[in-house]
Amino acid sequence: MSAVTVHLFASYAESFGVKNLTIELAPQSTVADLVAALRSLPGSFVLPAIPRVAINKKFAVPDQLIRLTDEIALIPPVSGG
Amino acid sequence: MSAVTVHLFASYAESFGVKNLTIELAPQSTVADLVAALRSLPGSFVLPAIPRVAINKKFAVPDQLIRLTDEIALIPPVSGG
Amino acid sequence: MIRAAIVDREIDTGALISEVKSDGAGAVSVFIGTVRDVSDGRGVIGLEYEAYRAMAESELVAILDEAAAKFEIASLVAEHRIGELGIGDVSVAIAASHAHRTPAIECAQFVIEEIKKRVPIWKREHFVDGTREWVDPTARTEARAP
Amino acid sequence: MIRAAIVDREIDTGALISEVKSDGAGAVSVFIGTVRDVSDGRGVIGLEYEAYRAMAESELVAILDEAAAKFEIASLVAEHRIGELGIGDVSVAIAASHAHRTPAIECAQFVIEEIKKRVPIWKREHFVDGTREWVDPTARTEARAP
Repeated sequence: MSAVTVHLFASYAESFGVKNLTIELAPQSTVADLVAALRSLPGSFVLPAIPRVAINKKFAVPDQLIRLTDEIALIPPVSGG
Repeated sequence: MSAVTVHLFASYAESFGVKNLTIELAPQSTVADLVAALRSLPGSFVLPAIPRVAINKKFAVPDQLIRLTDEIALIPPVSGG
Repeated sequence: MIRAAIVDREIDTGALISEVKSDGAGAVSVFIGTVRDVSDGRGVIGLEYEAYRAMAESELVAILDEAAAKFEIASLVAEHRIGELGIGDVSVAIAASHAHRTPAIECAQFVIEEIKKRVPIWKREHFVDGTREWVDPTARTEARAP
Repeated sequence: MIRAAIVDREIDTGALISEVKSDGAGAVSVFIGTVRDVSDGRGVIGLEYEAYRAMAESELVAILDEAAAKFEIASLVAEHRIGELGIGDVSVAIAASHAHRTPAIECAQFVIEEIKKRVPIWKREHFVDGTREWVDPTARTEARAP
């Protein structure tokens, strides 16, 4: 098990009550595994069926592997413009 | 027969060599009659098959009757913008 | 607020934008036409616009009225410049505001398309080779500019 | 020339327009998003934008690169403001220039649509009744603003 930091923004930060979460992940974990782990936390009701996740500032797909050095962020529905 | 003044612009003024033409028209003449009369003049080669005519600052249809008090203009293909 | 004008001075696009902005409008769409240095493949050093001014003004007003009704636009202004213009000068500017973006964008586009179809204004290009020619858009080989 | 920026100061739309103008471009299309005084039927007194700034900048650059390739655009700039904004303030501005009008217009429209889909920026509205809420565009009853 290793810990990764997940950055939260806007409504997600509000719901989880923090701007960053530390999550323990097994080796070879994917984005989908990360999302599953997040669902056990208080405030996770805010997450839609398939939340958008960014790895190293790019949108990631669910089966993408997570490396310990990755910059990980959960992306709420965007509302810029 | 009565005379009406026809205003010319841009390429039409250049081709006819004047900014205004005086044309003799029979009573009850239409826009189409006016165009037919114009075709006998030097420079009329510039006119397309159906030149646009404006009566009192609005585009006119070929069978529209011309009154002596009308403001009449020939409208070359527009190129504003 | 709807306003149309044929002008023989510089067009201030910033002023047009300010004019259509409002607290209820979330989107402003602006179209600006400028004088290009090339036309139909030939070098241009400037141009002049002639208008049948009274009719051009009333046609422009008619276009804006149609556009405002079609897109439920509250604020729409357009100015077309006439006279002698240099390369880069603004010949036409349109600004439309709306609560939402799609009607604002489609409105400004509609207005420029209609201007090019039916406002009695004519462009005479001054070419690098010294010749001057009235533009006939019905005879162009290139996509119509701008 | 392509330029994208996330800024925490006022957006100068006139400067953006000047930036994309060129002697070869006959058309400039501009889209400006401003803060409305009403949202989803509720009175708004202001709002704040939060961004995942580094990603927002790279996504905005990616959108402009895609747009420039798709519409063969030479000059395209976009700025999105973040932080606290008041009613009428410009939140986003896009300016695109092209030899011809249709690609310029479609390019600016493409960019605002893509920004609304995938640039990680979030809006929190400050309502007249004192509440503050993060906007969820996937849950709106009204057409999305602006």
